[in-house]
Amino acid sequence: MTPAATPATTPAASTRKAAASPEADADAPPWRRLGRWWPALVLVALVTAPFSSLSLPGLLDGPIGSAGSLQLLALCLVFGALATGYDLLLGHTGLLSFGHALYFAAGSYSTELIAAEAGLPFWPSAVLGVLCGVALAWALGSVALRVSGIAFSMVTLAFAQAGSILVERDPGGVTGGEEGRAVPADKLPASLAGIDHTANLYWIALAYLVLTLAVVRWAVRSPTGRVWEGIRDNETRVEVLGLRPYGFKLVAFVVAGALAAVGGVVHLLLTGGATPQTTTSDFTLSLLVMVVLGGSGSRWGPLLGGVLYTWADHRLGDLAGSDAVSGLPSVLRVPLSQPLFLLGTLFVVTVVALPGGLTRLGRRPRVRA
Amino acid sequence: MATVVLLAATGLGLGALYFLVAAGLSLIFGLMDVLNFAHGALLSIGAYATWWAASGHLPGAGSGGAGFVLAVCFGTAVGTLAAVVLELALIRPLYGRPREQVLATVGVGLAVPALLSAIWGPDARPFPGPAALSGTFGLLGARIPVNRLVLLGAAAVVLLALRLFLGRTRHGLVVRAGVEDRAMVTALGIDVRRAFTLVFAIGGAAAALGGALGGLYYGSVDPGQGTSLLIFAFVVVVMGGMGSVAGAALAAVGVGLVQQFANYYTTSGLGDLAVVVLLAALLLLRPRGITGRLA
Amino acid sequence: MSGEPLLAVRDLAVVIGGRHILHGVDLDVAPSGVTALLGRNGAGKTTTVRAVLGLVPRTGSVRLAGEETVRLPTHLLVRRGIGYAPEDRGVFAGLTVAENLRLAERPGAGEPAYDLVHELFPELKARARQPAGTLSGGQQQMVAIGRTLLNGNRLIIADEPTKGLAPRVVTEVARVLERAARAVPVLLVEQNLALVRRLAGHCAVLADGRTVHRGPAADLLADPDATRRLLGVGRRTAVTEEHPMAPPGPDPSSAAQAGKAGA
Amino acid sequence: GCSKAGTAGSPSSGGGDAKSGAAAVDVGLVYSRSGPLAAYGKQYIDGFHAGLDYATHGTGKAGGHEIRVTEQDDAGDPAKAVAAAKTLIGKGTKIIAGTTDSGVALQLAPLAAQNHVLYIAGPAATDALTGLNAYTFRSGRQSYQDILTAGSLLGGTGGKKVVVLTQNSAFGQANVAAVKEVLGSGQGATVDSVLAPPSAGDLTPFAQQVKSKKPDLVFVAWAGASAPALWTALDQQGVVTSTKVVTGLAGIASYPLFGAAGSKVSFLAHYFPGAGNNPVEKAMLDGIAKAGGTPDLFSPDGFTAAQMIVHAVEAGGATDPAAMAKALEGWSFQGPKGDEQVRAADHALLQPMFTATLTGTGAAAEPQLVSRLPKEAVNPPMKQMAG
Amino acid sequence: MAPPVLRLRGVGWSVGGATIVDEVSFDVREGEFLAFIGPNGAGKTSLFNLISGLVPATRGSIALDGADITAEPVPARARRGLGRTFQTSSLWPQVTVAGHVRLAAQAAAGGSYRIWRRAADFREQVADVLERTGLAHRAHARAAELSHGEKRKLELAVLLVGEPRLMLLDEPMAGVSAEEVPALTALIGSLHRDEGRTVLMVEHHMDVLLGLADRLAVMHHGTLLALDTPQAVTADPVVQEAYLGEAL
Ligand SMILES: Nc1ncnc2c1ncn2[C@@H]1O[C@H](COP(=O)(O)OP(=O)(O)OP(=O)(O)O)[C@@H](O)[C@H]1O
Ligand SMILES: Nc1ncnc2c1ncn2[C@@H]1O[C@H](COP(=O)(O)OP(=O)(O)OP(=O)(O)O)[C@@H](O)[C@H]1O
Ligand SMILES: [Mg+2]
Ligand SMILES: [Mg+2]
Repeated sequence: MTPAATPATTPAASTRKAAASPEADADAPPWRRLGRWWPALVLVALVTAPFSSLSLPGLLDGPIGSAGSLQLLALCLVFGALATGYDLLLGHTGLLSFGHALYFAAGSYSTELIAAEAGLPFWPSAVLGVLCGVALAWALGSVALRVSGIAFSMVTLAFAQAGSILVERDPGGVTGGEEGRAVPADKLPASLAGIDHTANLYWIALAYLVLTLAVVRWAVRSPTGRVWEGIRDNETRVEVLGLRPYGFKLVAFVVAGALAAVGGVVHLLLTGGATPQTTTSDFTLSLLVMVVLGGSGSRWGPLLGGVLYTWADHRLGDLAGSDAVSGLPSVLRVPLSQPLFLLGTLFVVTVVALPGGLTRLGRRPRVRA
Repeated sequence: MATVVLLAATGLGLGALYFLVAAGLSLIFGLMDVLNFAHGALLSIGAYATWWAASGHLPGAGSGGAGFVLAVCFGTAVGTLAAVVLELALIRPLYGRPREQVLATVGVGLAVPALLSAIWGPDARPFPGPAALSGTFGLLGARIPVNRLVLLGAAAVVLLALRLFLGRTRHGLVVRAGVEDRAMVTALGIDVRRAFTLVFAIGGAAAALGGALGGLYYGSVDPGQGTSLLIFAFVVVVMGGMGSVAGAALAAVGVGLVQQFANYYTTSGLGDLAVVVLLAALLLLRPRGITGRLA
Repeated sequence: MSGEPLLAVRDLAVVIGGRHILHGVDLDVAPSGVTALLGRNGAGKTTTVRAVLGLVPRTGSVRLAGEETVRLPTHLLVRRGIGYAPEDRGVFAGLTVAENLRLAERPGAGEPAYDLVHELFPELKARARQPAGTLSGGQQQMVAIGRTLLNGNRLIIADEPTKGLAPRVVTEVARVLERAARAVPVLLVEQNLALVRRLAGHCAVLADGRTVHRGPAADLLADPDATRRLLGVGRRTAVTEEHPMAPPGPDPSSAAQAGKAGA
Repeated sequence: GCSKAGTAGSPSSGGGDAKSGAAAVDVGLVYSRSGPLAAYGKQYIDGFHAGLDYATHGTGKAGGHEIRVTEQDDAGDPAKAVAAAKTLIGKGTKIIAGTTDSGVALQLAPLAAQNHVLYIAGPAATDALTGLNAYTFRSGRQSYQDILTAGSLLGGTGGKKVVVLTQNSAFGQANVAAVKEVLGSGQGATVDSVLAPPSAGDLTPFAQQVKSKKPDLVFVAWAGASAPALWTALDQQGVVTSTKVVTGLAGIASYPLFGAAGSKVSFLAHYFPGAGNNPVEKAMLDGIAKAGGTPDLFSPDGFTAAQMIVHAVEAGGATDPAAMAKALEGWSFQGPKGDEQVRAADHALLQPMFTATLTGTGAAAEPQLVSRLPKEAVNPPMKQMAG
Repeated sequence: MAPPVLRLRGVGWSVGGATIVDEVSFDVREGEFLAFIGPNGAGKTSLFNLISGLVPATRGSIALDGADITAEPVPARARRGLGRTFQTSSLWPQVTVAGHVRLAAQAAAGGSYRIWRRAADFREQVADVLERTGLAHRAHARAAELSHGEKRKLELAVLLVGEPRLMLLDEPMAGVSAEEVPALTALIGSLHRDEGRTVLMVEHHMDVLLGLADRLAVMHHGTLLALDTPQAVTADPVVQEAYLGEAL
């Protein structure tokens, strides 16, 4: 045995250089490097969208800058952001929560309630509403995270279901039951009420998206983000390093819950009301669908999935009711006239044909090369 | 007294229905690790097929006697077939990617009710059943619907059949091993795909039977029926301990009784709330469910 | 090599996720005795074995007793009489020991030889009802080897079967393999050269996904220069200075693939 | 080209497209073409087209203005409805009609007020819509009218015991409240209620509970798929034979769902084909049949909406929703159900109601008219107009 | 005299009616290298599980630096400077090799819940450890893509970067190619000899142990059969019979 003065180096290390080295980026052609700026370009395009009178027939009903299109775009952005936040749990921490809808709904219901019943102005109500959502996420998360795996999923489902039932039962008339609650017109800031101000709503939605992307990206690259990754893959191993997974998971849960609560407030603004549909586990399920559609665990996947899903959800109804469909023979027409059928089928096809979601599409060829 | 008897008897009936729905789910979940969100869809397919046959579309089938039995068999067969198709088309290509498998079933769970409602309309359709089953019988002063007995009987048969299947055949073993490490099972010379398909088919058959008898229970079929039963089936499966069929039976009875009594005795009918609270509490105290099988 | 090889692997190539792992492996398993597959960590031994069994997508030719099997699904190939003890042992953690063994039974292929397995590893009989996941590392290894011996296989493939076994048990396993190899040819992946020396008739050495040497095991192990060059053992000082495996050795069998090298 | 934020595509106000003073009027219909209430949506839209045809005398024009109808699917989802409405309003639509779902209607109404467009709600029955704002009207009945009709079936409720059997939801609670107000404080009955959870699978115990209260009248307000289970339970537990049971008659598809209980129950009816028995109804039935549809429960809601829109345009002009609203307030007309009136104070739609029995079972079940209550007999309580 | 780094007194663990570890008592001095041998299933890994807290001791007490840690959870013990590797590789399949080491380095630097901070870089530390364990060329491969031997080395690298004072190594050499065994042996030896770390190691490679261990512990049926110098232990006929058997 040699004296161990020099660190023992295995011979392979020095001679064999890994084929796929990440430094390859450095000597990439200039357009590649420019390609890295595309998010900024997209952002500029999104910010200026309300000024555009460009028409995208088929994609949008009316010019981009029209109220209806902006409303739809804003909804797409909100759900893109919501899915991105949800993926913090699903893709980055490996927590499959079936109760994310609850925090979204908490944000929108409590904001509406505080504004309408306590009579506070809208923005303070919104802050309080988000705090309510955060508190709820904290409280329920700290209980649910005592178990893990499918048991965690089921406990979150149970909580969400309980929340949904409570909202439906309309205790003391506060939730409005299945009719939900509409924001009284006088409670909205004047700059947000009315169709002429849809662009402002749109910008709020965009700001929410940017906020979510920033928070998620930051969080994932933070020290905590690394721990999340570890927890996702093997929790015990994280403990052995001296870290308590519980706390980290709770942070993920609360951050995602807070983002959802903010989303709830934006949604409240956009639709003018809080609706019980947003409390159901179906709603969480649709978040799940969005995330997977785009690609769980990737940076842009959930956003893409959320945008596409929401767009399809709104526009497939038009397709289903269009003349093109009504002219078809009944074997085709009957199923095609159901937007949910189209959506479900689309989703199944994506899951089966595009493992890893839509964002994998672009990456595929590189793997083959 | 009569009220308690009535509640207990109908609670048992409800438990039997839950078990019928949960049995297949539990089997598939326990063996294949797939939380099958399309289970509700299979249920609805079974229910609609039975309804279609029993309302005179299938020669020989009808709403009474042997005709009704034939209709139920037909519905179960159609549901089984649907399960096989589902497995071959969606689950099989996604082996080794459990999350995607679950999501594919979510998609099916969305699409099938929409399709049913496109074909037969979103409204409930009356479900033809034998007149003999529509009456009641007296028990300690309570008038208990006869069809609850049918449900209890069917649940017992399904429980027995599943236990035999799991205890007496190798398939259960193969599938459980296959979920852990598919490659290794094939490397032992076993065609694991066939076993998976078989298990899925059995789960589908149980779902379809549950759907057919659920139609009898509710007196109608509608596209959303399966999906709305699904959530309680989940509760039952999870409470029963992740795929233990006997555990599911126990949990189903518990859930049925708790729900029925809580619905009646709490002022605002908190039965379903009681059930989900029970689920949460149980999981927090015993994360592995009543029977404590591995999660 | 005496007689037709039982298993003849030619030009086996494997690409996973865009990464070329095997570039062209040639390998013959003699119709009797033990054939050893050697090479340093990451050389591709396990991948070779898995590719032979069809557990990873592969190209090339794999002939079992003259029959081409590259297109055969794994379970059918295995049913032709292959017992496989994988590197990570492949025990089903959630199943009991008895269930693990029961899975290896092959209906219609004769009585399973439980007597043999229990005689070799009495532990397994005593622990029949214990979940295999709670077995000690060595006990799991016994399950894995036991499963290959249960059926009258024509070929046993063992990937580092003695890893993690106590010395005494290693000796025992060596004896088992020796005994088994009298009846059934064995393809053995092994790091324990003492064991190779004792058991193996022939051997093949892999490096960087290629066969770099084939020949009688005794010859290789008797030649200190060759063992140092091919396996990196022998005089320690030499190892750190000069990479023993690149460029691919001048082995005639690998000349055929020379043109296909590189990604 | 660019434009001011958020205004792209909206017609330039005071623009030159008003050719010869008879520009087309855009009417947006937001209703459930798909989703859980799609069947009601279909009835509504069929009725609307028949009504438009009738009210414009087949010309499709009101006061010289062509009525251009755009249909949007809300799938029963308020978010979609709001998006659809914003699209329509953004395109310059001044009149919006539709929605079956009360939740959706309640979200659309504030939107209409904010943007000063006329909104005529569809079959959504919630009383909350009445008097909600100056731009919101309704073309269907509201829960109070149902309950007043039920009260009439009791023949004087004073001192009698009424039990409301319903679901524990906003819909059910509203019904209980309405019964308490109308039959309890209004007519001196003692009102009790049995609330079943909306998702309850087994309703036998609730039937039992109702029976044990020994009521003189049971008012059943039930929505959703569990109706057959409910009626089976009520029949099996002998409720329908031991007391008078009243419930609302829903669409044709629901007739068979009452099973054996159907013939023992008294029905109050918003509408069923043949109930109106007047020329307008005949026009509606013919119109729907000609277009290949089937007249049903909510056909009049669509039909009346069209009548109201045509009147609003004829009397209030094509551009100013406030004037249109003014024109509708207090308007009396002959609708498919009979004499109807838009109450000026709170925009309630006063209309006749019906009572009926069901004969035959299964597919042969059919309602028989028992009585026709004029609109005065079922006047909903007046509400203060908000905002 | 300073208390021993690790002290076990009458430690036992039973599960499902079977006693897996029984009445184990020993002390480990600062800087000592204690090796464990014993037949398969003797309870060596179980003993490591007890010390690192993965399973709770059902009897007896465990003390680290004089502090009783018998009831402490795993992370708390790790924060006291106790690190281990696993016999069956237990890694994060989707995380890269470098990512593993980075996370371990970060954990050793003290965990934090702050999410608004960029992860501090441990670049040099990571590069150094990868170099030492011979994994530098695989730094960007995900753990799932590693060969068995590479995984063993990664286990070791994750442990090393945390610089724990007390290291539990569970068969670090199993599956490492013959060529690399000497290098790894030297590495582990240097930890002990040059850096003064306390090491407990289970290994079936006797030739490796004989060069490294100060003392050799023999486990059998859950009990400590012998604890002495390597020479004395290997000479023991009982050990030879029960464990070593005849040489190959
Ligand atoms: N699924 C995979 N994806 C990517 N690379 C892989 C995969 N499996 C193996 N490899 C790589 O292929 C090479 C060969 O691996 P293999 O497991 O065959 O080596 P081995 O010779 O068995 O090594 P060891 O002695 O360590 O077991 C290694 O570099 C490994 O990292
Ligand atoms: N959860 C459990 N239930 C039952 N028996 C168990 C459990 N965990 C471990 N055992 C048993 O305890 C014994 C000790 O196992 P352990 O893993 O500690 O052995 P080991 O000495 O590390 O052996 P090896 O050298 O083979 O790794 C084994 O016989 C094992 O089967
Ligand atoms: Mg290997
Ligand atoms: Mg061990």
